[in-house]
Amino acid sequence: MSEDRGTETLREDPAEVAPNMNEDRTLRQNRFSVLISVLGIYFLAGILMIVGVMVSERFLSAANMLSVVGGVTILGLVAVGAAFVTYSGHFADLSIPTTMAFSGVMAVEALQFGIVAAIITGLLVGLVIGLINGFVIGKFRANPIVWTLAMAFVIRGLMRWIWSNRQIYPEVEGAATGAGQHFVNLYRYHLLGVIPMTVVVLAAFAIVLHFVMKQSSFGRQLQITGASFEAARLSGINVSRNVGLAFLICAMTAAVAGIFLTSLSRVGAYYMGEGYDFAAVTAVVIGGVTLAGGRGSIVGVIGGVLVIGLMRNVMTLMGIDTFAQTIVTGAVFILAVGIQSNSLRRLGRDDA
Amino acid sequence: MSADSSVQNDIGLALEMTNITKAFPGTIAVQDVTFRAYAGEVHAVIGENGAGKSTLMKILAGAFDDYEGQISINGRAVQLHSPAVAREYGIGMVYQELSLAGPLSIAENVLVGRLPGRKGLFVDRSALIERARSNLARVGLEIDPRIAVEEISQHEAQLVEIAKVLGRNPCILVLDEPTSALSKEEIDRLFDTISRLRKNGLAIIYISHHLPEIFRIADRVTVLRDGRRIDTCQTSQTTTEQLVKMMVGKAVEELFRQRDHEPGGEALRIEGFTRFGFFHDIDLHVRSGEILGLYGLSGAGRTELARSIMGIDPLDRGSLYFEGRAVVPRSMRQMVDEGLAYLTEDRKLSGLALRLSVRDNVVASTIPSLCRNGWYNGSAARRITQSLIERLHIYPPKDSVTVANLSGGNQQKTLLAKWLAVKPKILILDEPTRGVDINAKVLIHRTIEQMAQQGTAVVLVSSDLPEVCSLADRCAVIRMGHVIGEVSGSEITEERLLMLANGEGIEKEAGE
Amino acid sequence: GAREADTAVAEDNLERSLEVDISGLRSADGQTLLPELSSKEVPSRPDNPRSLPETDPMHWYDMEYLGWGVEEKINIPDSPADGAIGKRVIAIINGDHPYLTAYSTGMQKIADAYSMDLTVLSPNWDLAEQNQMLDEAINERPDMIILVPLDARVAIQQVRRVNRAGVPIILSNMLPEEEAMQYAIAWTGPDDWGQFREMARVWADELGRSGGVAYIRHAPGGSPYFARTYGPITELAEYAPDIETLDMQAPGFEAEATMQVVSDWLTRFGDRLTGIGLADDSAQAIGTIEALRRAGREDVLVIAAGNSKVGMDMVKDGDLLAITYQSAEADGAVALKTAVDWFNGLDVDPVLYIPKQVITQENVEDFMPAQW
Amino acid sequence: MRSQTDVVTFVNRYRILLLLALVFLFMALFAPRFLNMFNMTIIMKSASLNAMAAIGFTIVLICGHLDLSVSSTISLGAVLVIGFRPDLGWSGAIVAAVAAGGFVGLVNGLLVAKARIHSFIVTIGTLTIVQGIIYVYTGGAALNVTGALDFAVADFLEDPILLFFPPRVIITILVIVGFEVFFLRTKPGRNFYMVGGNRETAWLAGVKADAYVIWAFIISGCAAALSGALFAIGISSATTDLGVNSLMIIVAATIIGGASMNGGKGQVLYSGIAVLMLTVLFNGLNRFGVGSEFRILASGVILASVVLYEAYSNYKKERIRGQRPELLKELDPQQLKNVTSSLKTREL
Ligand SMILES: Nc1ncnc2c1ncn2[C@@H]1O[C@H](COP(=O)(O)OP(=O)(O)OP(=O)(O)O)[C@@H](O)[C@H]1O
Ligand SMILES: Nc1ncnc2c1ncn2[C@@H]1O[C@H](COP(=O)(O)OP(=O)(O)OP(=O)(O)O)[C@@H](O)[C@H]1O
Ligand SMILES: [Mg+2]
Ligand SMILES: [Mg+2]
Repeated sequence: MSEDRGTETLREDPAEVAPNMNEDRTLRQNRFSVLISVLGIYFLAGILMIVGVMVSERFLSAANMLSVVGGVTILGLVAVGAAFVTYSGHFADLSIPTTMAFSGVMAVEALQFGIVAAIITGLLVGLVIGLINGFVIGKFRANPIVWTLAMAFVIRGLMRWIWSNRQIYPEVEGAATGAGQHFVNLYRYHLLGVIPMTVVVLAAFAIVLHFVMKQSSFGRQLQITGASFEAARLSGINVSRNVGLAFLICAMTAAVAGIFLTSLSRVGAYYMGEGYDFAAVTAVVIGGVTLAGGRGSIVGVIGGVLVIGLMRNVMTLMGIDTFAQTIVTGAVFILAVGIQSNSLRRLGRDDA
Repeated sequence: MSADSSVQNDIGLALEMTNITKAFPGTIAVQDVTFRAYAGEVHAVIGENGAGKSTLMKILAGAFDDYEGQISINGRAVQLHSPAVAREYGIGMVYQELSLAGPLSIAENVLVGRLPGRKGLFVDRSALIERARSNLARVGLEIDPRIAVEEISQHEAQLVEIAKVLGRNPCILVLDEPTSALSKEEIDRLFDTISRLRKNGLAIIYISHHLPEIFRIADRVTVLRDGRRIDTCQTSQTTTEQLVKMMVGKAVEELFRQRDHEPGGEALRIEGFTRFGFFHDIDLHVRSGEILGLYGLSGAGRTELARSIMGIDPLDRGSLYFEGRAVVPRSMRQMVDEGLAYLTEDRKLSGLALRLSVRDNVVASTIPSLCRNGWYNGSAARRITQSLIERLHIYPPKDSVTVANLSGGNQQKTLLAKWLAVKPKILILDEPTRGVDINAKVLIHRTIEQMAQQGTAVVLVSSDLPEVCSLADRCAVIRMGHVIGEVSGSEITEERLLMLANGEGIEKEAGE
Repeated sequence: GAREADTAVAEDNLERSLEVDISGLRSADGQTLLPELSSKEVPSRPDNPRSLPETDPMHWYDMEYLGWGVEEKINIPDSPADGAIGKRVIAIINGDHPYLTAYSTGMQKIADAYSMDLTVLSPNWDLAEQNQMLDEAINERPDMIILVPLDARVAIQQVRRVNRAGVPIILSNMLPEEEAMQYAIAWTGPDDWGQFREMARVWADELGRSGGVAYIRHAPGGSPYFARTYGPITELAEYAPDIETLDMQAPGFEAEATMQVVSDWLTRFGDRLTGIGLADDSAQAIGTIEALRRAGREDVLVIAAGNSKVGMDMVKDGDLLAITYQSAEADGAVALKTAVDWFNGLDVDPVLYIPKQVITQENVEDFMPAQW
Repeated sequence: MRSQTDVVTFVNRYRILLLLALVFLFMALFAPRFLNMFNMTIIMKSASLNAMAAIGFTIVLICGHLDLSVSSTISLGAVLVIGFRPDLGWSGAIVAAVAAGGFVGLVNGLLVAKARIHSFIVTIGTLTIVQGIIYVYTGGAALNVTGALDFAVADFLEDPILLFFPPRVIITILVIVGFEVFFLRTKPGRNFYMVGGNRETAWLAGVKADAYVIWAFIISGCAAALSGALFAIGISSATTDLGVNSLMIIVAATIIGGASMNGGKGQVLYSGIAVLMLTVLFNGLNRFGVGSEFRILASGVILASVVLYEAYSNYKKERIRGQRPELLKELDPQQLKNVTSSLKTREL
């Protein structure tokens, strides 16, 4: 019988076995992976900037930079909200476009009661849709993609039925109160004459939502919910509430974006916002918010949005036609996400 | 006794594994193990949780392609780098954690990889059903093979798993804790099958925590501890005491606690607790500073009970008193706020968010209290985590490490840390040391005791007999969803508990 | 006996139909619903148009003068010549869009005037759906089918099918390929090429016949995708050869996307960019104007197609230099009126264009309020 | 002895068939000019496009992945078959088009199974890429063929030959049934389900999970391309965005047809029937002369109720999961009545 063997095993603490193993783990992770995991999408943004500078001397001009940002503010607004849905481990909200359109139309309808009423009404639409999505998905655990798709169908159908496929005009609806002009200007206000207000609003949303995600009680709990729904539930976290809130935030930002889009387009119509759902997912995911949930940040998402803007900008500057642009965009998307998730895996940060 | 004292003549040497080593990030699960099995023998492999039993056998089943050491089957050296290859060599293994495809029918799960064919390509439905039926019959499971696996209960699933492997007519059969979640009758039937197979000259490797089972069916037994083979001997020439000694090594002393304090007032009482079909009319109580053991064969319904107490699962009947005050468990959040904590039995699925850092996991249940008017206080979280890391010797001692990269033991410590962080009045632990290495185990035990010392009421759900016996002040035994006995103090012995758990000797029940 | 009675009824119906007076009808913008249709002189076809350079108007001959070349039509049923009143017509448009809503309104006005039974169906831009509707329409055997093709080339087979089934069909709004014309009684709609040529001249004059222009294109596929880009390009090539075409992009009908493309142009071409031509005067125009305003480049002259309310307002505000007047209601009305003429046994031209006008700040008031 | 003779399971099993019967009955009773041979042909024809494309989407879903690229693959098939017609002739063109679709699938499969990028991302990417390629190939305009022979072929495909089934429909049905049989009855077919049901199990049983995932995507690509191609031949032309509206319908139909986003569940036949059901619905609504908004609305309502129903039945299943019958037998009968129990779904 081997008593001594026994004691020897006891003396050898597995903690001592561990160090060398962990060291060669860290050795194995190459610098590139680390770089990616730290810089994330801003790595790609940097590359695009360099290309941009090489393509056009005017690239770095304030005007161009503003136009890059200005061209993706609405997308940005949608994305920072949609990020919460993905972050919570629920992929995407396909009802975003209809939410945008609906809030816009309702806002225009409400213009007769003044600009404030209009905006509130628009936001209320987001609130209601968000609550419905949140409740059904958070509480009943319905599949997010399919449910939001169903929502999209229903809302779009209703809108087109109610307004019988017509589009409505803020200037007309708001003529009485004169709110129409204000509404149209919502998108067009500039701070200090240069910085578009939309950009400021986006910045505000981004900052606030960033802290909500990283620093608020809700955000921290959402992270765990996203990373492992069951573990979160069995940690005493109110998972259905968190998931619900995530969809609510998404719908709310979509509503805001919808109001701005309507203000920009000077018409409220059911077809507003088409394509913003996938566009948002794209931005969110290349921004480093993994579909597995619980990882990523609003800072990253903003990066993703910027990259999309920069790509369009640089490619147009290079004179690449629309068709080639779509191809490049798709390829870059897959590549960017592929590299990111791959380096995460290398660093052992991800099982996905 | 020499390394392999029990070697018989080398004829019929079915399996020889020499100097096998397998490491996982953070742990060395199996270290330099040599193992032999002969045709026509039942060879038991025992050891503490986390000793490396499953890993060793998974290597044999070809589940890992990065093991070190040589394996030879029937004298031929082989490389078992994939399950397919292993099956070629007639190795069949019943895995500890079931591996069945929920949405598919029982029949297809039983015959996966070897569906009966008509004209080569096509599956022969009737043959499929018939074969499945006959395979299931061998383990005595009478059930329509067309039912989807996700519809059936765990013990049925367990039997399906066994039927699946037996159906492949392996010449080396590995059973990794096949009896967990099985009822007594089912176990008996299984053992008959096993002895029949042995007569047919199979080499059967049998992993179990239930020593009586070992003595009942095993010819030889190999003891693993902390990834190493301690010894192999004839069951006939050994005793429970010897085996236990080999299994736990020196740690035995450490396990015996010094009872130096008196339990305080009643902390938790449940009366007539019933969830139809899971557990019926459970009456229990635990006093602060007391450790109440909940023993039962796995599948007895302890986890269900615990979940209902915590408000995770619904409750059909019964009342719960928290410090004398009636409380209706509605949600886990509510019970946690009340001061209850529940360490779940499955750390990987329901315990930890593996992709997050140690810190994020440790504070998971504490977030609200870490927030000043809604905003999260990161430095406080870091402080708390650090202190717990030190207290539990979590390695590596960095709160930013991703939990997935920790060893099983350290993962389990992290899980425990999460619940220590909430400073609970009542701590329910479900299999707190499952699959953790010996040092972690000792440390966890010490911590549990400390908690008790400081007046926490502890409910210890465990299938690990030594653990229950050494830690519990009182121990209730649950069988088939009923409390069938309660023993306390010196009466708490492994034999007593096992007998109760297996439904024997209930007549001389020890209540209070 | 009975037959004479029938013919009697028919003749009576024909008389009443011919008497109906629709000159009083007006569209929402106060214009007469059915003005004198404008005609177009057709040059002779070059041997191989496609071989010519894209800047040569003749390169696009087959698209621009489509339908005129058709010598003999294929098994067109002869007109019953028993009057339009009470006839059943099914119109299948290509999708749901404010323009097409107005289009349907115009059509309905004619239908009411002749108390016809008109159904307008919309496949919502789905080709499979439109085919299904066509089959359904054939199945109902109406007196006439009016089709707004989703795509020029797909139209051939679509029209041929209806023709095979022996149901008379009139094409409208979207130009089909040449072959389609031989199966249809007629095509009616806007002269996209023509009106863009007219507008291009106005544009060129304002540009001082020099500078650089870029184009935001229509959605790929339909005839506007080419007409609204190469109409002006070819016209300018002759009328103002100094004007340089800088770039053309198709960001779709999306204000924000268009805005960014234009901004990018401004960065890329700077002052070389003096004019922008748009395929749509709402979303695209909004985006373009917004981009110009932000860059402080109000000097860039923008022209666009169509007369939506948004576009008209922008012409009024001087944001847009010019837009084409393309009366949606007239578009619909003409299609059905052509059917009426056919029912009434009159002979109809193979191609009928609704009048084209250029709307600028001067005359914009006459066209207010907009139809859509 | 336990068996599955039980109303609930029956309804769940044949849900889609019941739905179809219901919708059809309603339309037959109330929709004007609905119930006639010609209209049946119309329904069959317009169902074929998405029904065949749904095969691929379903099998990919069964393997636990998503293929959003079907819509542009449909367009690709259509555009290529017309584009290649002049050089390769119909048969050659079809082969080429389907091969191209298969290639798209292969790329998807490799990126998902080997590069281990999430299928949702991969296929959103290829969705746009393929669309772009189509635009570059066609220059944005639709393609068409106008030979008398081409028209003859088109007419042959589109006109009924037996009952109200035109060849294109018959081909679609054959392909669907073929795949249904393959997936339900053959060994490799079953392995697709096994891979989706539990990758681990499949792997332990020596089933090459990756290979099956890749094949699923290839099949998806081919099916989508083929359906697009046949449709294009039927109208002797192809638009660049033929498939755009298909994706959402296919997703909806597949889910209504009983496939699950978690994999392992679903049948290509049922997905096809779900498409048919939606088509009957749309056709009927057209007969009422209502606008396209009602088509969207109706499909939305159906999809929503199906999703809710599934969520609810899952919730109920979870409640009784792992119940021990031997324990339930303790309860007296009338007590058992108001218990959601697994006893009811089993006869002991
Ligand atoms: N996949 C894995 N990754 C990392 N560590 C692992 C893995 N599997 C097992 N381990 C570790 O290897 C050691 C041995 O695990 P193993 O499952 O073989 O123990 P065991 O003897 O089967 O325990 P039990 O009796 O609880 O089944 C444990 O420390 C465990 O945490
Ligand atoms: N004999 C059985 N018949 C039906 N279901 C069973 C049986 N044994 C266990 N189960 C189910 O398997 C699961 C495991 O049982 P549970 O975990 O509640 O008991 P336990 O004593 O905690 O077992 P463990 O020690 O594995 O945690 C439960 O869902 C239980 O309902
Ligand atoms: Mg084990
Ligand atoms: Mg348990």
